[in-house]
Amino acid sequence: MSSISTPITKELIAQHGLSDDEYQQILTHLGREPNLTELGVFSVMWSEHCSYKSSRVHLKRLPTEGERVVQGPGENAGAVDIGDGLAAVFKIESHNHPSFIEPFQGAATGVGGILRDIFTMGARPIALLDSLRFGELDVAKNRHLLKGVVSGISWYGNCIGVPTIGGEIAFNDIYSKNPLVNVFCLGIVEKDKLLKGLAQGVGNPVLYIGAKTGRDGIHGATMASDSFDDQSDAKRPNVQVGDPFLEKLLLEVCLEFLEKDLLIGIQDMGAAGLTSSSCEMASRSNTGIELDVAHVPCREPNMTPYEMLLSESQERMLLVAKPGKQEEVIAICHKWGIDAAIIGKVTDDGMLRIKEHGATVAEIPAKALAEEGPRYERPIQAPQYQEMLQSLLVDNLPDVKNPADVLLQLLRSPTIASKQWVSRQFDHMVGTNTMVRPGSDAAVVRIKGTNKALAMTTDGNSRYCLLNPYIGGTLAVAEAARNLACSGAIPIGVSDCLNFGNPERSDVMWQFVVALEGISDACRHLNIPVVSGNVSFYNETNGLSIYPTPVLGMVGLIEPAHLVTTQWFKHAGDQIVQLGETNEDLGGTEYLKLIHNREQGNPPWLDLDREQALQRLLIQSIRQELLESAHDCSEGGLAVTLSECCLSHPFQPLGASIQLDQKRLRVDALLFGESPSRAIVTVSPQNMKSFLNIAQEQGVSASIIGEVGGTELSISVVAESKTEIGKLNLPVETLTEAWSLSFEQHMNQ
Amino acid sequence: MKAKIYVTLKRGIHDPQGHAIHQSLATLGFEAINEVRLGKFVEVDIEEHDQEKAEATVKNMCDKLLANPVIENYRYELFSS
Amino acid sequence: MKAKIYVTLKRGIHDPQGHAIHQSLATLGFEAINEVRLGKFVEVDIEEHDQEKAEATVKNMCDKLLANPVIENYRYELFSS
Amino acid sequence: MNVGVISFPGSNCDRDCHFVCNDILKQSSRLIWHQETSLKNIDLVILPGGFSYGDYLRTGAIARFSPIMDSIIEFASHGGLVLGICNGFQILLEVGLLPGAMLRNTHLSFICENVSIKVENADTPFTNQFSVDQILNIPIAHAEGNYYADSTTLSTLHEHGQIVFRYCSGNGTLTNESNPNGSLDHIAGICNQTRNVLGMMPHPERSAEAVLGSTDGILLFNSVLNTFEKSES
Ligand SMILES: Nc1ncnc2c1ncn2[C@@H]1O[C@H](COP(=O)(O)OP(=O)(O)O)[C@@H](O)[C@H]1O
Ligand SMILES: [Mg+2]
Repeated sequence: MSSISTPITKELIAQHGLSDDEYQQILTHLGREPNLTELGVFSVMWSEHCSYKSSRVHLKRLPTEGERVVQGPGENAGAVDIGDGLAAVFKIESHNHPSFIEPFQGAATGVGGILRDIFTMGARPIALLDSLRFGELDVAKNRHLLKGVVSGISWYGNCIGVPTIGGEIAFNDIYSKNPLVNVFCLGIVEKDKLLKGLAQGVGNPVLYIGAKTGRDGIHGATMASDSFDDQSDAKRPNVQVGDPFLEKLLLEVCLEFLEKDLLIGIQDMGAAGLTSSSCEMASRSNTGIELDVAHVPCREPNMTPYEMLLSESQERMLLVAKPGKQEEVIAICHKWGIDAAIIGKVTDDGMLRIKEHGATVAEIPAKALAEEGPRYERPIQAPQYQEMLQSLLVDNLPDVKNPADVLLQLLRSPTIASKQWVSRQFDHMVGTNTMVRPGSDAAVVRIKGTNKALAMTTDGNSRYCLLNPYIGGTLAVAEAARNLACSGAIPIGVSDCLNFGNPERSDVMWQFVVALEGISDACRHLNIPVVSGNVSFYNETNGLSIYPTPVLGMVGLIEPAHLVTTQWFKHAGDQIVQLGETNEDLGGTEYLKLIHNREQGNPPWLDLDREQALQRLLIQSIRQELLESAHDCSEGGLAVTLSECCLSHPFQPLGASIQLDQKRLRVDALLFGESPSRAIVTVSPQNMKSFLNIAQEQGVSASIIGEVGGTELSISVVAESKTEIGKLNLPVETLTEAWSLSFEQHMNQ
Repeated sequence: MKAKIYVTLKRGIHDPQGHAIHQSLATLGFEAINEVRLGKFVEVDIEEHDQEKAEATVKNMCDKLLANPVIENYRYELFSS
Repeated sequence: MKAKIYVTLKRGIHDPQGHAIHQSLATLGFEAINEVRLGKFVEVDIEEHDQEKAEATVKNMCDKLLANPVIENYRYELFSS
Repeated sequence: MNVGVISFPGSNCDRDCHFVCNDILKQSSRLIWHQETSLKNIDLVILPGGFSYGDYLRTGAIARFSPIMDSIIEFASHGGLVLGICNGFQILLEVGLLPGAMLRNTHLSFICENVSIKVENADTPFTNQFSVDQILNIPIAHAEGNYYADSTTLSTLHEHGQIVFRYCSGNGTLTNESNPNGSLDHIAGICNQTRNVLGMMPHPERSAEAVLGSTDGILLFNSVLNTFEKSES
């Protein structure tokens, strides 16, 4: 079979997922008809996944600049200056569909992919976080998916020796047929040694290193084409199998290249493997690349150029060596026992030219593939059901009668319950940097050789985004930043993963654009640059799109490193202070969903100035060592937040007695409402005065609501008349049992 | 009856473990080896004397649990115990 | 030749994986099961046509690398490919 | 004291061990690539944790054939101090420097958390800064830490005081709940009869600094240093 002779039919074009119009653009770029190989190359590079054709025009809105930004969006990952000549390199990425098809390998290769994005920049990865969404755990299939995903992440991350220090999991039916697996990775590099995906210097050798190429993951649309089907389907597995051991070797090899200064540029072979890495490197550098696929190390015999170019085999890298350094590059690879081959060279004609044994089989302008693909401004329309979603007459709902019962139910719900069942399957300590392990608002790692630490978190609340994408977007940013501030960290950068439904639907596109607006506004206001990110569209099954789910992976700087605070209560006798104000914010809460079975209402409006003042106060008072603990108040409201403060101490839970003034609020809103810009902190009696002074300076409302101590959490709600109108009294042991055993019980049901 | 079930990765699916074993054997001096593939071997002791019924059970087990149809094939043999 | 090698845990050694599979099968409704044991199945393609030599090689491989004699037994079959 | 930390392909606690020896203990330490063959001037060899060769086939099975292993066997046979942590312990079992074998955790999952272990033998080069029955708070992180040995081997271990650490509850009792992986007789660490080779599943290098939550592990390194200094004087 020769792909050159295969006629390009309408059918074939459609099978490659290209529209007529897109095909016309191809003809214009080439000035002729493509052959089958070229058609395949265009089809993957112009896919939504690689080209961002539906999102690119909107992503421009994000603030991407800032004093500390060393590398914004456009490279394998973003980078932010953290001082001492170092940069933090980070990115978040989705692996949703592969994880649904094969949860274990799908999640594992997701981890592998994001790690490569970080170490191709020359950074040593020091932390992973994962943000997961699944359908409810009473369905066996969802448990199966969760189990598979968690063991896949655990297997890959543990094996390669990068600690998984945090993340989040939330449950909603809407994810039953489309779970989300987003993985965030951060690495550290000397700022002036940052490597990029460049292919400069005409004549410089292009090398392939890593795993051999097989027929893995060749684009689904093209698999349908029988014109090149000389083998059975079983020969073209669509599932990629990860090899963390090989990736660990690749990691060390890449860092050795960096140390010895052997490279011009490097890029991992992610989606669309050999094709995307080569044309993107050439395009960025205004050069061309010429490859001969005959030199590509193959795992299987008789692979066609088409297959080699489109294969998504894992653990591979493309690199351009400095002139004369190729032999040294190969020697280092061999020392570590991995394959390396010179497969081509940099040219000056801007073309991606693919040869097979010297004969040209494809020739396309690199820019046409990497930069000049289609761009769409797709129709946008708020859905008709939006108003219905937002309308909620709280007065029609009965107020809470038995707060203790409700609290226990909330603590038991998998979205709120302790995730230790998950996090203990991840090695969160390897690297000996982890100062705050999973279980506090943000995870913290120290940076060896400096007096700094970095805090990290991933956050996103899709119900808020469904009900009001703009507010949902702002709240996600605010919550992530608040989580960092509660640890004592100043937010310095963010990577966003935008998980949405089908962009060809105007309501989904509306959700996307409006949520992005919220994220942009909040990031701009809080001065947090977006340095990298990922868009995942088409999270839709049988016409049902997921809730709009933007997830933010945010990084904060702590200096000096020891000024870190955790969320749990530390000593009996400390005073408990509520920062920020509670309003009647029940719309979109966990409480409404769990107790009243409603996902409705308007999420709480976020006042960005107030939010900023709160965060400043938290950071400042942690730096002055005035706080014993600080915990952001979010899902489940005040009652859940207080319980978590009591429970999450790694070995010594503590009780508390709390008195709340009702202030004309419903009791459920007071206890379980989710007003933003609030935190619970504890202060020792001798520090209270200084602390309250700063709070006043910053204009943050601070009220002492109780004291740490005892073996119970007791909350008493008092009306203006001083009569007690609501009451909750639970032994910490009971709370612990509900909160810490529930997840495992759900998994073992 | 006893069932011996062999679960193997489908052809074409990358087998990192097999590859590592292959390389290790090579460094140990076993040089004339073309390929190594690693699979699973499951022995199940079933309380069922009817060959046909046992076979149906085993097939069902494999489809449901023992093999991952996305990446694995299986094959089995039955013996009376 | 091709060798099929079966590596199994010795009798008497607790097999946590086999045990877990047994339990999962039970929850899936496969109730009449007495025992499940999980082992490894290694397929090696050797460039050797002499049966005896191939056998010696395979035995040697198993002793050295493929099985851990403290906990495992092995057994193999040879086929000409 | 000169420490040599062995880097196998796939080791991932090698740099952590090096950091503790070099930066906390302030001893000279270097990483030794598994293809090297010389242990000249080395006083302590550490086989670190990680996933040598991906733990493919069996933990430690492939690493035991690394070129450096012959030198380590030789080094140990002359009384040299060898410490295997986690994957390092598994390699020591595979190569036969310590008796027994490692099985999967009974619950099958990887488990990473702090556990309590009890010092059973404080009279080894690795534990002389501890007292017998002292309880340590120390992290574990493994999927295969379920130690197994046949009954003869187990009685020999007991007879010769080779059991160095056992998993226990916070107050020192040996309960099933405090055995995190199903390990035989709660064994967390054993040594050879001459006491110069120790293998343990818990990670002392992860509990060697207060910022990481526990300093119980540093006493193990101090013990080795103490042993070394005594032998020098
Ligand atoms: N939502 C987003 N916000 C900011 N930058 C984004 C976003 N989505 C993608 N990017 C940037 O676009 C580039 C391409 O992303 P992607 O295709 O995910 O990279 P990769 O090739 O590593 O998969 C990256 O630099 C990424 O950081
Ligand atoms: Mg990339």
